[in-house]
Parts: sequence; structure tokens; C-alpha cells
Amino acid sequence: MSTPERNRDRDGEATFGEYGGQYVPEALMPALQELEDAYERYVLENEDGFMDEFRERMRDFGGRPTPLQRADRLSERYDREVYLKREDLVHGGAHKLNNALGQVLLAKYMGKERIVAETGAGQHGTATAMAAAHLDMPCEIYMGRTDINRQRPNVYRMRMNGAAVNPVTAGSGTLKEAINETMRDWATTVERTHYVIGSIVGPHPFPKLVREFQSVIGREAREQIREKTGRLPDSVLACAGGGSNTIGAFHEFVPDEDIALHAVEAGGSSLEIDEAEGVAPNSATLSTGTDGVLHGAMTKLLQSTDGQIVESHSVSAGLDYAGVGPELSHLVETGRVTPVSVPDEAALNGFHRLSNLEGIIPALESSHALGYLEENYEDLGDLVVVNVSGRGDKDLETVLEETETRDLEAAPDVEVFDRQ
Amino acid sequence: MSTPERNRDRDGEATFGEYGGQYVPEALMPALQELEDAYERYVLENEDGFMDEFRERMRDFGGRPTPLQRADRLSERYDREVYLKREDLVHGGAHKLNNALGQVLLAKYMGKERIVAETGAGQHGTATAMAAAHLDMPCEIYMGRTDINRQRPNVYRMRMNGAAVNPVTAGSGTLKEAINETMRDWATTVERTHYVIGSIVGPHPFPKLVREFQSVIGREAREQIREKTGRLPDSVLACAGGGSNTIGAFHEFVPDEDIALHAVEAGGSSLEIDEAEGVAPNSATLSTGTDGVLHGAMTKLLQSTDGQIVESHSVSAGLDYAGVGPELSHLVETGRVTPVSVPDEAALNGFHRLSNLEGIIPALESSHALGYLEENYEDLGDLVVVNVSGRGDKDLETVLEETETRDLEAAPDVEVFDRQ
Amino acid sequence: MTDEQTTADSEIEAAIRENHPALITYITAGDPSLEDTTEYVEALDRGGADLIELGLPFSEPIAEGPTIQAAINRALEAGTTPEGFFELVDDLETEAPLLVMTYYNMLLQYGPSEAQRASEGDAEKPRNEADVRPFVERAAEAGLSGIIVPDLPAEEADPLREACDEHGLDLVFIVAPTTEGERLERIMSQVSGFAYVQARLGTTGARADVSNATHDSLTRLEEYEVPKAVGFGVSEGDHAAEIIEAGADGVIVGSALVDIIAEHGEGNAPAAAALEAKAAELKRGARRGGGVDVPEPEQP
Amino acid sequence: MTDEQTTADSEIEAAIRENHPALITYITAGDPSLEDTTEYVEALDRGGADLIELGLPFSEPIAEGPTIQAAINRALEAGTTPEGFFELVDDLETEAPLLVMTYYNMLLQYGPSEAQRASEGDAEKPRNEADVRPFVERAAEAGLSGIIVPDLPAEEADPLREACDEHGLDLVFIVAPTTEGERLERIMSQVSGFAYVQARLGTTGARADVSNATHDSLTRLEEYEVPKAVGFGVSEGDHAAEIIEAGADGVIVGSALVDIIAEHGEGNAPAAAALEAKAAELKRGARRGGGVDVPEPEQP
Ligand SMILES: Cc1ncc(COP(=O)(O)O)c(C=O)c1O
Ligand SMILES: Cc1ncc(COP(=O)(O)O)c(C=O)c1O
Repeated sequence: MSTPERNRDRDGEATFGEYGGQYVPEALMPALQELEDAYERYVLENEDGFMDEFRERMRDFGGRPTPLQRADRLSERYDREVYLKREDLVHGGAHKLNNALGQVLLAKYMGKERIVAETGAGQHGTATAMAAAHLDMPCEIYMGRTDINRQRPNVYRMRMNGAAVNPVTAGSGTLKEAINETMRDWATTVERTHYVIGSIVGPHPFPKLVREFQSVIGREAREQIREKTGRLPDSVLACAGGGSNTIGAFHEFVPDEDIALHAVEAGGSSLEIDEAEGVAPNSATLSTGTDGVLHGAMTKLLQSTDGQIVESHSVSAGLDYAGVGPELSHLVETGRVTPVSVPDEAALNGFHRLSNLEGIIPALESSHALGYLEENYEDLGDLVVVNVSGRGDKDLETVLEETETRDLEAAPDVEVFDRQ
Repeated sequence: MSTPERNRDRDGEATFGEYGGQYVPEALMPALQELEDAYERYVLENEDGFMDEFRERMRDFGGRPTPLQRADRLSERYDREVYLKREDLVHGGAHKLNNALGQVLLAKYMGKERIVAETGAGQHGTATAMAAAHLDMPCEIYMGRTDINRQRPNVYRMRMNGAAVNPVTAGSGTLKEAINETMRDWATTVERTHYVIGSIVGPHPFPKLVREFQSVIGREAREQIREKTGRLPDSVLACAGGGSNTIGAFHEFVPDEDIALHAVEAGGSSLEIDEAEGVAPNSATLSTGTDGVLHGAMTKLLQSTDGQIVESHSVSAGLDYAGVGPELSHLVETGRVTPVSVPDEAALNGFHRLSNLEGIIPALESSHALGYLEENYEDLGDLVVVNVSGRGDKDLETVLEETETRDLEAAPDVEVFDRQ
Repeated sequence: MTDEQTTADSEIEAAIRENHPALITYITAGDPSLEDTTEYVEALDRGGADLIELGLPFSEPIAEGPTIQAAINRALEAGTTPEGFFELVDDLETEAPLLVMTYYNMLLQYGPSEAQRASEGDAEKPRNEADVRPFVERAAEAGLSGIIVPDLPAEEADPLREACDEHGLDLVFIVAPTTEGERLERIMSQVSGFAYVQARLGTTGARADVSNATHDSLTRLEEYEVPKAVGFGVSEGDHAAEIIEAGADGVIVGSALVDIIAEHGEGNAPAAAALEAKAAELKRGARRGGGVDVPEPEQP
Repeated sequence: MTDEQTTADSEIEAAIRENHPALITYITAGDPSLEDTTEYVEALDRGGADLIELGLPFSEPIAEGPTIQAAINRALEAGTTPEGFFELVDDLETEAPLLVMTYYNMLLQYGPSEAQRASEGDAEKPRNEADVRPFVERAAEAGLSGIIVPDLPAEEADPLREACDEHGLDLVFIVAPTTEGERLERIMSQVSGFAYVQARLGTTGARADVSNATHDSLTRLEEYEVPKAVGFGVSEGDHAAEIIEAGADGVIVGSALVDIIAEHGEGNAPAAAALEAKAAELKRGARRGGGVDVPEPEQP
């Protein structure tokens, strides 16, 4: 093995402190064991050169390494050095491919014949479809009917990459239902199918596996910031939905205790849960959630006192999830990661600000980290790294609509939005 | 200067053989001389470290170098080695930023206070708006009213990057009119304004200047193919509209006389010009055009026998131009570059094929090169490099519409296109 | 504790053995209302169910097929809560022992809230170890005989196993077609009441045939003493017969019954009658498979 | 050839000097039809135009403002061709000499087509050097006195300059506010007929004032013998007066006349009358500026 730090991942534990575990139907347990075995052999031991191939494909197909860019105008604005990790430049437009390609390749090494995945807004689905096309793997994506109607372009992209998109009509037809449905497919076809989970969530070994594929973000950033500034950052900011870009950005910095790690969640319109309606007008799971089991792992959740999962909300579809990766719950619980959140408005302003000042249109997800930066830069030290987890082309319509109804200080003139 | 090859560009000539020149209103001539001077000092001599800064920004902001990827499934399909130059991974989604960033930076070095640019489908406009935002330069983009209505997302992107988008209502409200209007703005404000032209067209020194910024494509590709295969390619394919990605891909290979260079033009629906209607149902300027002067340069054109410029047509908006870079005309005239074309259908099939087989959704422009590859691979030698000049997310709607009405062999099932 | 001991202590195991071949039925509590559930449970009891599983609805039922998922949604929309569920069970008087089937998070969250625990100075205790006790205690108090948690594999079951032992409840585990070797042994050493043999890969839901996996699983389980009941996809008397013939001690039927409830809509005596008839059909099928001959009922 | 010689040979220069201060008018041939153009040219001639520029429409008029661009589009839509244009000029009989104003590509393409030339074994000749001759020859034959090509700077003008000399046509160059030093000298050594002084940066189009750039340009040009006429934005008699006062030998008016044509639409005698009146107003203005007092015309 080439990277000795990775030994931290070889603890053989299915949990991170009290979080994690494997809360899944019995039928899936053998598949998880098989996956754990593959994770150890191919990912941790680089058996058959798996990691070499993964890295090579992420370079040639995925466009890695992504740059770490000094944000000149943000640095000036905040009177400190601000650097952006440009995951928006990864093929497909977000960090999601790091994980999708890793898992599809692993499925190939494991001899699986078929890939399934869930998707909400379509980001993980498109990344998985791209990876599957690239590696010639049949691929089916489960997507809620409501999401399908809201995210047509992503549906087309998946179909053009040759993936089947299976509409999920149950419930509200969004991400939660799509995950449930994918689990069902997997439970039925587990022997020949790999489930490419979309974030660092789910039962062990998924959170570790996904971390392994995503931690390239922080590994590169660490090397790049050293090269550019001769030092390590004072703080690292990343948005957190399921938390894959978050752990991806943080992992290599976790041992450096004096580097502040801020996981920026979607504050939505309010941090309170409406118990009666079973609705959280936010997705601030780390900041406000309570411990429980969802989708295979013990973690922090948005839930009612009875234990029902509530509907989360965020202007950003990719953060709109009631759970979060168990490792993040653990890192928050132990104080290593600081959970923070900003409301929808701050994220929208962050979106406009980066577009306008730096010529980078960030994903609405990533815009949360930029919104937090604006409001809290004074507490972040002299050298700040922000993970721009994806590009915002997919969010244009949403931003236009949301900007029309609000008075956003960072938005360009309203006539921009003359959508005759 | 670090790259000695560049001496070839220092001939001080305003023409490429009989093509090129400076056919512009007198008022612009001093600005062209100023630009020529700046081109020689900053670009060719790297004065004040201009080229160093350009390269650094293209790396950190633009995401260069882009990968040269082996296309596994195309290689198998065609039984030869096919490599893709991944310009689709450049920030903004196309090679256009190479030029836009170079010119905006040059304008800054020249002390200009303001940027104008034309755009057709919006690709050059968005690239320029991004570059201008990044470098804090006020920016106005001229865009035909018809194009504005057809390309709303690109209009939004420009506005979000803080650029003004000025609708051009004259004529058919498309690219030609936008260029005319931008020239007018420039002619009025020339002392403080730089016109960021969008391809290797226009009066000297634009074609050389743009070549200088775009030739990074071929420079990287040359090094990468050597590293990966130990040799140089037998042929290089690039689509050609104005020809900036084309010259960009070819320039470093021009001296290697045994490498075939194919400029793939838009064959549209037919290669004939309808003189009566003043319409060419194609944009195959190099293949079918005649010599004349358009937008400041002597070059090959789609024109009536009287000398009126005809309306070109292509399913791909970025190739839809009645002119072409004078250097390409020269390279075609001297036999160094082979002009070829494929019809709309072949490009659409190329689009679907790459999406489906390789997990890369190419721009419809680039899809022309892929369409040509499919039909002519046997004549291209053992090692082929195809320039994927941009990504196709912008083209989804067009491709859906065009696919619905045709019987395309490479398209996925029709139900993909259920657009309820 | 040896197998023999478990066997001896278990009300559930006793019910299966005494009524061999046994019929185990599942419906979702609160679908379409808790009042209706009372009626339906009584109907199943009358119809010949030997054990009755009651689903306590959870919002993310990842092991269920569309039928039961829809029933759970109806129950949640009707406002079914754990406390309402337990009150229902408090009042039920059936011959057949009752089990609760629910997801692990429902067990974890039952009891004093984090805030309450904090005010009681109890917040330090890690929830995932401590918190299943209040649920199990209340289940026992309500008279439930066992618990099935479809998202709790044996590896994670220690806390619940302990709590169940403490309160004398059976903890039923599912044995899947993919469960083999060491894992099978581990599960079989923990199971009590009966082994829930999953007839096929996939989720719950009525199907038209009996899978080969059922036969294989029963063969793998032959050596174990604990009764085996087969579920997932059983919908007709003939399936029941076939399964019992293959060596099972009981059949478990859920989706087929939930379908009946769904067809009849809200608060419906005919639904109860239909459930009773269906239970009778299934029980007859099981008996037929077990070689116990039963005459067809008279046509009405 | 010295300035003096040029001066002596030039019909255009003579027209300016004889009618000093001169009015030079522009309209687009074929707007809205070639028949109308004949009428309009005659009206301008009557109204007092001393030189008449006729635009031969080109599809990409990058030096024009919106007004003339629209006129060009109307002319093209009406089917105006170079041959039609020359036939129009063939038949025109005006006191004022005529110039053609068009873009370089129109000159290049005129004459035998590439296919024709190929069949005549002539295709080898590079078009950009050879091909302006047929146009110039035909222009001379039609009786045109000069040529203005707004997208042809002096640097690219050698072939055309030669052809014009050969056929005795003047080649008018534009001097822009940005034209200085060496470039100015070069242009002034090539110009014949008059120097077209561009009043301001930008494109053609009627404007409400006279720019400072005009004064600066005229000062820079003082030392040159050739007549100077100022255009771009001149629309009223008062502008004309001011420009002549500043030292110009003539004013050039285009957009203001094209506006009149556009207002009146197709085939319109009133348009001709209005053009004549406008020309008269402008000519009076020019004379006023030149100190030649002219009484206002009687109100109708
Ligand atoms: C660009 C981008 N960033 C962030 C996220 C959130 O996911 P995670 O928290 O797993 O990084 C998403 C999810 O779709 C995304 O598309
Ligand atoms: C992706 C892409 N490729 C190619 C082109 C054609 O331009 P050029 O021929 O200058 O490369 C365009 C123009 O918009 C483009 O967007």
C-alpha cells in the first residue's frame, strides 16, 4: 500500500464510536460481508491493482486532480486567504463521480453483473450512469416520480448514458422512497447486483468505502495548499448532505487537531421540526438531529419523538436528506467537526456571490459553505479552504425562481430574470 | 521564452498565404496595431510574465491540463487505438475558456477597462463572462434576440457571472448580427474596450492570438499521447466552426507532415447552397466555400456568387457560421489539413454513441468529429486522437427534439424521450 | 441457554407446536385505523390464525414490498403512534399469541425523549445500547409474546436480545435464502419462538408460486430444533400446503391479507369477514400440506 | 503622382471645389427598390447634392449603424444585385458625380464566378489580388466617379488602388478620430477625390450634435491639400454649418436621408420631395457655415 495514513481505516470496525453498524434485512448481510471483503482486498490492499486503476481512471476519465484555486476576490473581500477546491470540474460536474466510479469499478472486480443506484436530484444517478457506461456495466437508477418531473435534464443524461431510470411512485416520490426502492431491488437481486450508494451513508462497509473514494479531495487539497502557501489551512469548509464531499474534504485533515473542520448544513427556512406535520423545514441533521437508525446505520437523524423519519427541506436538492453519514455523526459527537448551518437565503446569496465575483457558478449545495464563509469569515483564521463540491448549471432554474421571490443582496439586477 | 516552437508564430505577417489580413473600418486599425503590439510583447515575449499568469490561471481556474483519455469501447469498436482529448472538462464546459481567459487577461495587461464579445449559442459568451468575472472586468455580451430565446440557460449563466447581455434585434437575430453589433460597439469605444473575439476568425492579429491561447490543446495532447503510447498519432480529428478548437488541436502537429489532420465540418442536411434563398443548409465552409472577405479577414466563405454571405445551418449552434479561420483556409489550400464533413444525422449518432459507450456526453459540435470517426475509421491509421471540444449538457433539448423525428441507429430507446 | 430451554419457555413456540401446521398472519396496525385493526385481528383469530404479527408502522419500511408499504403509509396517515399501538394491544383478547413487527428505529426511540432523559441526568447513556428496553418492557406489559425486527440482523441484536430475555419475549430472526454457514448458526443460536424462513430474495408481497429457495432453506434448517415458518409471498391455501409439505412448521401470510384490507377501504365489517375466510382457507391449506385432511367449507 | 496631379484629374475633387462648401449625400441603392432609387437620386441632385454616394448593399455591413443596416436589408430583400445596381447607374443622369459605397467582398466577388474562371483556365489566379478589376471596370463603364469601401483600410488597398488608377476612378478613404501619425500620412498619400473624415468613433447614424473629434480631425488634416468632407452623424443644416465653419470642405449625410426613405415606405413621390427639401436644407446649412449667405426658402 502506498499511503500509510490509510492504516487508520483498517480497524476492522463496523462502527465509528457508537455510530454506524449494519441495520439491514438479513438477506443483505452476506452481500455486505462480501463487500467488506472486497473493500479490504481491492481498496485497502490494492489487490489486482484496483486502486491504481481507480486512480488512473479518475485522472483520465474523471479529470483529477482538480485544482485548488486561490479565490482572489473573496480573499480580498474577507481579508484572508480563501482557496477553493474545484470539485465542480470533475467529469459530470460534482465530486459524486469519485464515489460512483470507485464503486462501479469495485463491482466489476467483484464479478457483479449489474448496478443499481438511487438518486434524488439526479446528481448521483448521472454520475453512476456515466461510470457504468464508461465501464460497460448495465445500470438501473431508481428515482422518485416527483424528482423525475422536477429534474428532466438529469433524467435525459442518465438515459443517454444508457441507464434505465425506474420511476418510484410510492410516497412523495423523492429521495427517501428511491433509496427504499433501491434497497428492495438489491434485496431481490443481491447475488449479481451491486448497490452503488450515493453518499457516505448506509450500512458498513459503505461509509468507509465511500470515504476511501472521496478522500482524494482532501488528499489533493492538503498537498496543493502546502505547495501554494507552504502551510496547512486554519479551517476547511464543506457542505453536508449525506456528507460524502464533507468527509472527502475533511478526512486527511482529521489528525491535524488545530485545523477547524466545519460541516455546513442546509438550514432551510427554520431549524425547528414540525412534529405534527412530520416535516423539518431544514436538513440540518448534524446540528439538530437525534440518534437513530436509518438506511442501515445508526446515525443522527431528523425524526419525530416517536421515531418516524420526517421530511427534510432545502432549496438545494442534494442536501435534502433526513440522515447523515455515521462517521460525521461521530466526528461531531467527539467535537472534531463543528456542525453549522445557514438558511436557504444565505446559500442563494453564496451562489450569486461566487458566480459574480469569481466566475464560478457553484452548486446550490456548495453554496451553503460559501454562505457560511460570508457570515463567519472572521472566525475561520487566515487561511480557509472551501470545497466547491459541484457546479451549479443544474440549479439555474431553481435559483431564478427563488431569487424572484426574495430580496437577495448578492443577486444581480432583477431584469436578469426576465424570463419571457 | 519557454517554448521555442512558438517561433513559428513570429513571422510578423498579417496573413496566412493569401488568407487573413485586416479588412476593418479605419477606426479600428489603431486598436489592431495596439493589439498586435500587445500580442508580441505579452504573448510571444511573455513580458511581465503574462504567459506564466495565463497558464497558471488556466490551471487553477480553468482546470488544465485536460486529460487525454483512451476510449476503451471505441478502440474496441474500431479495432484501433482511439484517444479523446477532454476539453469538455475545461471550466465552463468547452475549450472556449482557453481563448476567453487569455484575451480578457491580455485586455487587463493592455489597460483596457471593458470587454465586449459576441455570442451565438452562448458558449463563447459564457466563457467570456466567466473570465471577466474572474478577472474583475466589466463585460457586455451581444447576442441575437432569437438566440437569446433559444438559449436561456446560457443567458442566465452570463448574467449570473455579472455580464450584461445586449439583445441584437437586427436581421434574423443570430450570430452574424451579434458579430456585426459587437464590431459596432468596439468601433465606438475602441480606446478603452477590448473585443474578445470567439474563434480564430477576424482581422489580424486575432487569428494568431487565439491560436496562441488554444494551441495548448495540441501541445498537451502531443505530450500525453507520447507518454501513453510512446508515439505520435496517425491522425487528429477536430470539428470546425470558426476553427478555434481545430487549430488548437492541430497547431502542434502541423510540422509533422505524416500526421493526418481532419477538420470535420457540419454537413447539415445537404452540401448545396440555395442561391435563391441565400441559404446554405450546412456550415461546411472549408469543404465547399469560396474565397472572400468576412468579419475582417480574407478566408473561405459560404456566399452567393454575388458576394452576399448566406445563412449557414447546422444542428449544432456552435458550428453554424458562414466563415472560418483564415489559417484553416490556408492549411486546407496547401493540403496540410483535410476538410471533411458529416451530416446532422451522423453528428447526432456520434453524440449518442459516445454518451452510451463511454459515459461522456459530448457537445454536438464535437459530435461531428465522432460521427466522422464512425464512418471513416479505416482510413485514420492505428492511433487516432479526437478532440472532444466541449460537453453536451447544453445540447440535451436539441438532441431530444432531433432524435424524436429521426431514426438514429445510435440513439437509446425512444421511451427515453418521453417528455410528458 | 440450550435450544430445549428456549423451546420450553416460549409461548410462541408452544402455539406453533400445538397447532401444527401453524398459520401465522400479519397485518399493519392502524390500517386503516386502530379500531379496524381490533376487528381484523379478532377475525383472523377466529379464522384460524395461530400466531398474529402486528406491524407497528415505520416511515421507511425497507424490507417491505409495495403492498405493505402502502398499508404502513395508510396507518401513519391515520395517526398511528407506538403508544396507540400498545393501547390497542392492551385491549386485545385473542387466542393466538401476538407479535409486534417493526423497524429498529421505532424500538430505539420509544420511551423518554432525549430531552427528558437529559433532565433526568440520563442523557450520557448511549442510546443504541440502552434505549430498546422501554419498548420491550411496554411490549411485555401489553401482552405481546414476541418481536420481529426486519432490519436487525443477528450482528446488531445483542441489546434487544438481552432486553427480550429479561422480559420473557421471543425474538424472531429471519433466515434468508442467502443465509448460510457461520451466519446461519449464529442466527439459529439466537432465535426464539420460531425461525422466520424467507421464501425468496426480495421483499414481502403476494406472489403466485412457491420458490425453490424455500425448499433449499428448509433443507439447510432441518437440523435445528426450533420451529420454522415460511413467509414472503405466500398468498393461497395451495402455497401453504406446498410449504408445509416441504417440511415447514408454519406459513406466514401478510400481503395477501393486507390486500383484502386495502380493497375494502375504511371501517368495514365485510373486510373482517373476508379476512376470516382467507385465514380459514390458508389454515386448511396448511393442514392439507401437513396431511391433516380438512373438508372444504360449505359454499354460502 | 503628386497631390496636385490627383487633384487635377479628379471629377470628384472638382465637384467639391466648384460647389464649395459641398454637400455629399448617401442613400442605399434598391431601398426600397431600384426604381425608387432613381427618383431619389434625381431628387437629391435637384435639392443641391454636389456628390452622391450610392450604397451597393452587402449582407454584413459592419461599419453601419442601425438605420443604414435596415436600409441595406430592405434593398437585399428587394433583390438588389450588383448587376442591377450598375444598370441603375448606367441610366442615371445627374449633375452630381456618383460614387459607389460598398464592402470589399462585393468587389471581390464581382465578375466571372470561380467556376467560370476555372473553365477559362483562369482559376489559378489568387482572387484577392485579381478580382477587384472586373468591378472597377464595370463601375467606370457605368459612369461612377469613385469608390468608398468602409472595410478596406489603406494597408489592404493596393489592388483596388491600382485598379482605380487604371480606370480613372477616385478611391476615397476614411480618416477616423483614431487615425494619426504614420497611418494618417499613408492614407493621405493614397486618397483621391476627398478624405472622408469620420466625425466620431462608432458607426454611421444621425445624431443630434457635432463631436469634438470632428474639430480635432480637421486640425490634424489642415496640412493636406485634398478636400475634406465630414460624415457620420450629420443630420441637420445647423450641423452642416458648424462643420463647414470648423474647416471642412463638405459634409456627408446618409442616415438622415435614409430615415426619410424609411418613413415613407415603398414607391413614394412625397419621399422624393422630402429628400429634395432635406438636401436643400443641408446645402443651405453648409453654405451658411461657409459664409455664403442663403435666404430661407418660403414656407409652403
Ligand atoms: C454538488 C453536490 N454537493 C453536495 C452534495 C451533497 O452530498 P454529500 O453531502 O454526500 O456530499 C450533492 C448531492 O447531490 C451534490 O450534488
Ligand atoms: C464545444 C464547441 N466546440 C466547437 C465549437 C466551434 O467553434 P470553433 O470551431 O471555433 O472551435 C464551439 C462553438 O461554440 C463549441 O461550443
